[in-house]
Amino acid sequence: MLIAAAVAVVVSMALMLARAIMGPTLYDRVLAVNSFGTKTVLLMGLLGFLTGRPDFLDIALLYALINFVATIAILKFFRYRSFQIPLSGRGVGGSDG
Amino acid sequence: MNFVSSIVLVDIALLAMLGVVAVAIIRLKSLFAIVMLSGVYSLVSATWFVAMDAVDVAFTEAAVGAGISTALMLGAMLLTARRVKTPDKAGARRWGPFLAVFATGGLLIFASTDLPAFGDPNSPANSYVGKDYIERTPSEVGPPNIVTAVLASYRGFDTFGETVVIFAAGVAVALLIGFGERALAFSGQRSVTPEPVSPDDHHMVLRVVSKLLIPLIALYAFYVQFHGDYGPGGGFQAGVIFAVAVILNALIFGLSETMDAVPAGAARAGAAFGVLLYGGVGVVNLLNGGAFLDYDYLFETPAPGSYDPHHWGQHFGILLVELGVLATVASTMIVIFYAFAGRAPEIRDEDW
Amino acid sequence: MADIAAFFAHWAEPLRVWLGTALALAGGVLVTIGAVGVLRFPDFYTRLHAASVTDTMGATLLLLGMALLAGWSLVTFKLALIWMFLFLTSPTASHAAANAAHTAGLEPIVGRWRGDDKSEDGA
Amino acid sequence: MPDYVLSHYNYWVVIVLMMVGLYIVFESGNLIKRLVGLSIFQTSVFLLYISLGKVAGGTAPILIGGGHGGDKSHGGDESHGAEGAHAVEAVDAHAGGHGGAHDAAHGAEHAAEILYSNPLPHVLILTAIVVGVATLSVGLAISVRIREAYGSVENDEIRAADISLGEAEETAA
Repeated sequence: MLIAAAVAVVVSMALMLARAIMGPTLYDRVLAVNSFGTKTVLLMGLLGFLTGRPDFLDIALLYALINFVATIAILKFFRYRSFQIPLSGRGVGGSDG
Repeated sequence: MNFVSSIVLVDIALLAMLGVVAVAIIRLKSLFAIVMLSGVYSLVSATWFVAMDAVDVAFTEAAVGAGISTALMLGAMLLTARRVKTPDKAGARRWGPFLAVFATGGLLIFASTDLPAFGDPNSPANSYVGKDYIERTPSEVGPPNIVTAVLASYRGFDTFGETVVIFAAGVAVALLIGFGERALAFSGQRSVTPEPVSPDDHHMVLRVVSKLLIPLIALYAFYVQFHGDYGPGGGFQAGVIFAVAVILNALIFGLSETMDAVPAGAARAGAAFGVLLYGGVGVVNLLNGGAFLDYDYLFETPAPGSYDPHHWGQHFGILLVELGVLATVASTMIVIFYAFAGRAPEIRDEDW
Repeated sequence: MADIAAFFAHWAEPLRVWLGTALALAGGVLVTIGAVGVLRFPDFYTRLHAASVTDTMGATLLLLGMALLAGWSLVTFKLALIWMFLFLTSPTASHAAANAAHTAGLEPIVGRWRGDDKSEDGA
Repeated sequence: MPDYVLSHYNYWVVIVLMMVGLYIVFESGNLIKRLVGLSIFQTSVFLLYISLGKVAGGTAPILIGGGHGGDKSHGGDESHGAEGAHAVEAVDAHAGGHGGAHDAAHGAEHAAEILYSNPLPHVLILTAIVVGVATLSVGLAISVRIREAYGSVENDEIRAADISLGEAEETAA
């Protein structure tokens, strides 16, 4: 029955992919990609159980650790237009939508 | 042969997703959306690699795709443009690429009929060298992870070449867009930040969580490095993960503070040191009478006919070589990120 | 004593497997429901709810189910670590996205929703 | 025919992805988008290699149960082997309810010896991915320099600037 759970996760990945492609705002894309990453972690864990080897959990663990780096890079990109200044500073402001 | 199983189902679903993402990228004009979708593409392909038993490859793709490539693409976009301009293309320029691609694709599909069936254990690719590596690794090299054994020992010379390529790419980026430090010094006014004005700009949650996670990511990099003989992992993956930790630090706490913690000069020296360490291990083997990167000669010239069941030479040779790879990959990625992030953004408002 | 141990050996094992599978399945269903919500909800902020809340619960259920299936081993520890990191990073990323959207001036739809929202990134 | 499709569809998807990448490189005038197309092209090659290395019913090329040729000196090795064996056992224990889902686990149990997928393509692609991101960043750096020199990363505008510059030089000479 674990395969049913894997299929459910794959279906939710497909739905999330549709949102990532459709947009409409860039924040929807960010949200969809981030959620897609969480589902990837889960699917990798399930795949490990389906194939009977636990080595894959290391990869899922890595994604769980660093998947939000991209989101923060995007936040910096739009809010500060620079990777130099620290996050606590003042942003460029709401010209973007 | 018929092996419709869960893995084949997952395989088909993931490949379909890859196709959808790739086709969607053709149509998009917002470079940002393109970068987001290429992040999704990387996630899907990493999962597919897991389904195809290529756990080490999946590990590398995960480390590269989740942090580094998105950060580098966005860093380059800060310095170039944010949107694709849409020039009106005349008939030939529009249909020319399509026809060329269609013809090439048709030819390739025609050629693909000669490829062995998917999953065939007796295909030429799976019969000779690959099988040999699997059978001989336990008695000749030692580590349970055959990929590490092949990477660092059997094909050590090849990997040395790859390491040098990565080092050279880092040098090329530094030569093209500078080292980052000087640009940062010139844009010193930008990095001195004014007091936060809006409560939204404190980002307390992000800073606290990142401060917790950055050391864990760096620690995980070393776990991946030293566990690489026994499970998926190794110098390439660990190097990228370590660089991700530094990049996250730069994104949260600013570039100049990160350059205080990991100086750009140290990163450059580290990249060179890694290549030197790798090559040095090979030279030591040469001096002991063996071939280049033949780790059996690492400590001494083995007596003819002797067999070391511990494979200490191989063990330490792989360890040192992987350390060299770690130093080069991590340092090069950091140098590249510094180069992109340190250059002052001069994007025009009409391009934004 | 011996028959208690036998009882456990007889019943605990199937129960563990059944419970683990059921939890994993429930997690999968929950994740799918959340994804449908992300696809169908009208604006960014409502979609954020659908994604982040169900993701956290769905991931918890799935990982708990997998941990039950794995039994008591290093795998369980790794699953617990994954759960901990997801619990830290997933809400953080949602927070970052919501913060970015809010400070950029993306307005939530207030009142009745009529038709598609107009704010596009022009993709 | 279904067997043939099932044994070759991977290659077709790889070819489609490769052509999509090629089309993006040909069609788009934007240098950054072209680099993305190039990396899609590159990934399709990765997929081809890994497809060729997959062995039906095989498992990841990490030896189960150590495989040190009688070498007992590595504690970490033994614990890892135990972990791998445990997982296979755990899945097999309740594989009855899951039908044929656990091909690898079944392979491990029923085959005379464990089948491993081919490690050689994995090694080649693993290094190629990291080299790929390094070369991608070189491409991005060149784009940055082009943007600073020409004020654009669009192919048409760069060419127009080049042509007008050449004409200006010709009239000057």
